[in-house]
Amino acid sequence: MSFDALTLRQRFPVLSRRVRGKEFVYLDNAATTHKPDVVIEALRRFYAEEYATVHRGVYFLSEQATHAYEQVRVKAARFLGAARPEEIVFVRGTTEALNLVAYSWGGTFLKRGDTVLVSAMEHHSNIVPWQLVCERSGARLEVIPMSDRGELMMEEFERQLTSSVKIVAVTQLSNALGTLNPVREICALARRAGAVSVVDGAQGAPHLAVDVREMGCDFYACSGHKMYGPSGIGLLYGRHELLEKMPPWQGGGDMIDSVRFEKTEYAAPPRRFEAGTPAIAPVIGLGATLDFLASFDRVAAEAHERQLLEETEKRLRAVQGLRIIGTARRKAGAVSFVMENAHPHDIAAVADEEGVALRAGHHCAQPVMARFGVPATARASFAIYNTVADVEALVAALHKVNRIFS
Amino acid sequence: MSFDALTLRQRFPVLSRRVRGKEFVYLDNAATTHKPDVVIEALRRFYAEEYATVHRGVYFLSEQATHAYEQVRVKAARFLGAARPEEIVFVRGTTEALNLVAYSWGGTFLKRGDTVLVSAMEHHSNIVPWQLVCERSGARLEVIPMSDRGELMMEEFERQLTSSVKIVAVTQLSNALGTLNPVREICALARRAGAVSVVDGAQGAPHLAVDVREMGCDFYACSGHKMYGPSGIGLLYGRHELLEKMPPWQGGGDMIDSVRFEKTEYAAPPRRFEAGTPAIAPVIGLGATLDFLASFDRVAAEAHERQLLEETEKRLRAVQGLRIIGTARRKAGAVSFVMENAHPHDIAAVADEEGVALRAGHHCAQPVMARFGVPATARASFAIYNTVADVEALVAALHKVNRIFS
Amino acid sequence: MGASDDLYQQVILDHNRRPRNFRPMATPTHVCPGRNPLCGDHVNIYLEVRGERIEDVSFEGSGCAISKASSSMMTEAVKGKTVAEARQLFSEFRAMLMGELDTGRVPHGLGKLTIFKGVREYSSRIKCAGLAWHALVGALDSQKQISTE
Amino acid sequence: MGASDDLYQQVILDHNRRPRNFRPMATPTHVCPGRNPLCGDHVNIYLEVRGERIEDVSFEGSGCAISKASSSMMTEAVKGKTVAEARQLFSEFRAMLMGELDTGRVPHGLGKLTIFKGVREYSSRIKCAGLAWHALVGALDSQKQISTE
Ligand SMILES: Cc1ncc(COP(=O)(O)O)c(C=O)c1O
Ligand SMILES: Cc1ncc(COP(=O)(O)O)c(C=O)c1O
Repeated sequence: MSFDALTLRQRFPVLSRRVRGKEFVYLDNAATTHKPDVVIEALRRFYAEEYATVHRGVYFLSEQATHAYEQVRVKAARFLGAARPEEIVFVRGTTEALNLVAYSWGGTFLKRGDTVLVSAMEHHSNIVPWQLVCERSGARLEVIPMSDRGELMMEEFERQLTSSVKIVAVTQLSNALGTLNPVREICALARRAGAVSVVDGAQGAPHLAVDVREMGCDFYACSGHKMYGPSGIGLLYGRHELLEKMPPWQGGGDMIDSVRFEKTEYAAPPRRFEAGTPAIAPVIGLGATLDFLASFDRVAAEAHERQLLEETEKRLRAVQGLRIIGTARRKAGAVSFVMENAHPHDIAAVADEEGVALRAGHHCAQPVMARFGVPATARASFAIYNTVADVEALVAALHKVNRIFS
Repeated sequence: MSFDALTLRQRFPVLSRRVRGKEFVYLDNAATTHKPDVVIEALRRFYAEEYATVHRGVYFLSEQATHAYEQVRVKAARFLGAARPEEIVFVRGTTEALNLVAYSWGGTFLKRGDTVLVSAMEHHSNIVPWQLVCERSGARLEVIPMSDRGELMMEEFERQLTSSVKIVAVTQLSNALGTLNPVREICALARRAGAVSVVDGAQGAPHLAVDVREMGCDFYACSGHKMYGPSGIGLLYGRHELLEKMPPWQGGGDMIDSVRFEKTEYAAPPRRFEAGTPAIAPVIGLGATLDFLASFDRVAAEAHERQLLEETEKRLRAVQGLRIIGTARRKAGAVSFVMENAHPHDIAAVADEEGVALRAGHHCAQPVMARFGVPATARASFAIYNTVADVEALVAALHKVNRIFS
Repeated sequence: MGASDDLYQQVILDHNRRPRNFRPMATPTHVCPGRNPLCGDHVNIYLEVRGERIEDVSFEGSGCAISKASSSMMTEAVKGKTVAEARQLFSEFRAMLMGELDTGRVPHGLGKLTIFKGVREYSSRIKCAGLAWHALVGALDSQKQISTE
Repeated sequence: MGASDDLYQQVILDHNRRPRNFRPMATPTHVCPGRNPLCGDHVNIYLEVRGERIEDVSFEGSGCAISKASSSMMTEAVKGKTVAEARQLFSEFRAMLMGELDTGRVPHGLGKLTIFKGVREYSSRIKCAGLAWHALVGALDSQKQISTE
């Protein structure tokens, strides 16, 4: 197994298109990644040759589809290092996964006086579900602070970790700052304090090799679309012991053992948490994605992305009036920045004209913007298919920004 | 605009395949339908040429994708007869739609002593969410009974419709019995009694032209995958006035106006109900589906399906030992039956060997099975692409069942 | 071979039509209801175990031909066996259904139960064939009920 | 034409650099904060309306060049106008952004505001250009705040 960004890049049809007359440079990978040919083809083939519903059919195509569908669960368990496939719940994405945990675990076990600890650098998806469940249960939401570099303050975290803390929810990798958090340490401390740990892996899973048991988390959430997979499918890992104690969240077909109007009995996990006809084709497409991710050397890919990020930061620092937001010692995937003379929106608009897709805004992390006193940032984020040429195009666009606005 | 089942059939690649060495006869359309070439191609093209995230990008592809995504909402509003696009919420399917209404409307407005009325022929997806919210709120679940034909008992319904009834949730078309319910009358009575009406359109939308305003319902739910559309996308229609009063259900990105740890403000509907990165490609594929549905004469398609159902029932009655379950005067889409000598599972297994895909089981409607005193039924269900040849293959398979088991 | 040859061999059809030991038991030492929630099949297994030996076994319930024939043949197979022998048969039967036991090459005690070998080609029916066996083990383990899922 | 020619014309860059009427007002008769939740832009519009006439107008806030220049030019455009005239300008400006008003063919009172015509090619920026105008109307309608969404 080897890794070569330029070769892999050929596998992504979108990347060879032109945009606004320029070569397309895609640097919004933290929002979503493009899809390799094998994933697109897996979806086409499934719909054109093998489509059927799962879990109920007594006929050939449905038996095949059910088998294929459940095989993806097996692959996903392997991908995340879960102990067994039953620890994997298919969800729409990270957001749904976190809501599921908040509603089902939080809604059941949180009581008045309890505390939910989230970090100051969370995505809204790892804040709002906890706010909602705190409101319902009377629990309190507290925030692990971060330093001016954008690193979690671990001593403060240890102080906050009193016996009232029932849930610690942190991101593995910040989409707004690129900070890599010491999730292993955080999960170990949480467990020692008797709290359940929830790791938001939306950004982690695309960039790092994940092993939930090694990490020691109780729940882990990620989105297929951010790791070269289809729209509309994501994974929730939950330790089986916890999943078994959790009530269902959504009710409907497929999540029950028996339904009577007087009383309904629920199926065992993961079925209990997958009400209704699932996103079958996206699951099949995710299977092809996991095969794709297993087809190259992920350690080398990580190194490639790290070099790219370092190279980018080095060159950005040389751009007049540019300030990087988030200077943690351990970073991956993304770099946020502001410029003296141009608002992030204007940066992104000028970059777009050069064919460079950047994100500008709050990145669904308004508290991070508030913490750093900026209304928004521009962000470049990377994937396995990005190269130094992309970085060069970015830097050229930023020089143009300076020419226009100063 | 015309309609010809044989011509349309050519548009569905799966239907030309062979199964177990036989021509493939697909009669499990109530579970899910196959996809026409235009939908498969729309997905491929989106992923291979146009893929981007929606609502945030300041760059070209994201602006295009956002426009395309929101155009599907406009089309969906037109398809269902909604007053405005903001009344359409994208969900995974009918099940998620019904859970959303149960959690957000039910969870907010149901109080101890209130009643939720569902019908005796509901799918589990229109039972379990109400059981869950009744448990939380202390409201009571009551059941509108049905006759031996499988028709709702309307006089009894009117008696049940007291002032304590806050929600009436019924299916437009039963997946287990094929019964067409008088939803217009039911919604009018509900409204007069001050109750909110929720119509499960999972089966209705694929078979009937829908106009929610003409129907007079407050909420309407349907699944894309049951009407020739992609996996993982469905629609919730909600009257704007009601949606506006409802709190969010899932929290996360895209459903907020502002997030602070102290306080979060939510966006207006439908955004408030679409947390996280949506199932973008499935939405785009649904757009192609709605175009497809608008490309032929749906009144003629309805007539075709009606004839097919009548023809099927006529021929089934001639099969030795066969009994049709559900003999309502107004039926569509599906026929359920049992046979004297063979269990439904065995019927479906023998049919499968003949290349005929039938469903056997409780069809996620266990209370219907209990009502008719059968453990399960076999079910044949139809789509626009079925023909009399399919019915002939079905009947031949049933004769074989009789040969084997008697 | 098609499903009707493969699944519905004469022996199976015969046990389906005239299931053996198909009766409730007045004073069983062990009992366990099993059900397959996806298709509504259910079966009650009754056992009379004395010492280590299964002196009597019977069943009741409703299900498809595969489930009924499997229940019937299971009762014939385990009657008079020791609990340990019955458990051994269960694991061999289960392994055969899962395609983990090649009955043609590896020695086993399944005897005519190998007639259910063809079921493994029809994954949705594996649960039908296994239901009674799971309920048997559930009864031996004193479980309140089992559900194949 | 590329974005920098089309969006960032000299007039816009000039208003961005030196926004006119960029100050809070001590005793406004109307005020409305407007914000664009997706990008964090916000603007406060202050009005002093006497009788039917907008005697003074100013703004404060933070936003991109388009949003700032649009705010600045809006204040210049409506100062001294009647409320009805300002509302009329708002609908023309809005129609231009939505591509519903062809400013080259249909008579209108937009004057140099037509410089924002190019924005309609950049749908994500339409909200930036419209923010101050929506807040203006929000102020006139005595709304507590507006949010472009
Ligand atoms: C009547 C009815 N309601 C609800 C559903 C649930 O739809 P879905 O599984 O797509 O959520 C179905 C189909 O399974 C149905 O037939
Ligand atoms: C850190 C983080 N958490 C959660 C999410 C939410 O993921 P999704 O939108 O796929 O549900 C994202 C991405 O948007 C993210 O970057």
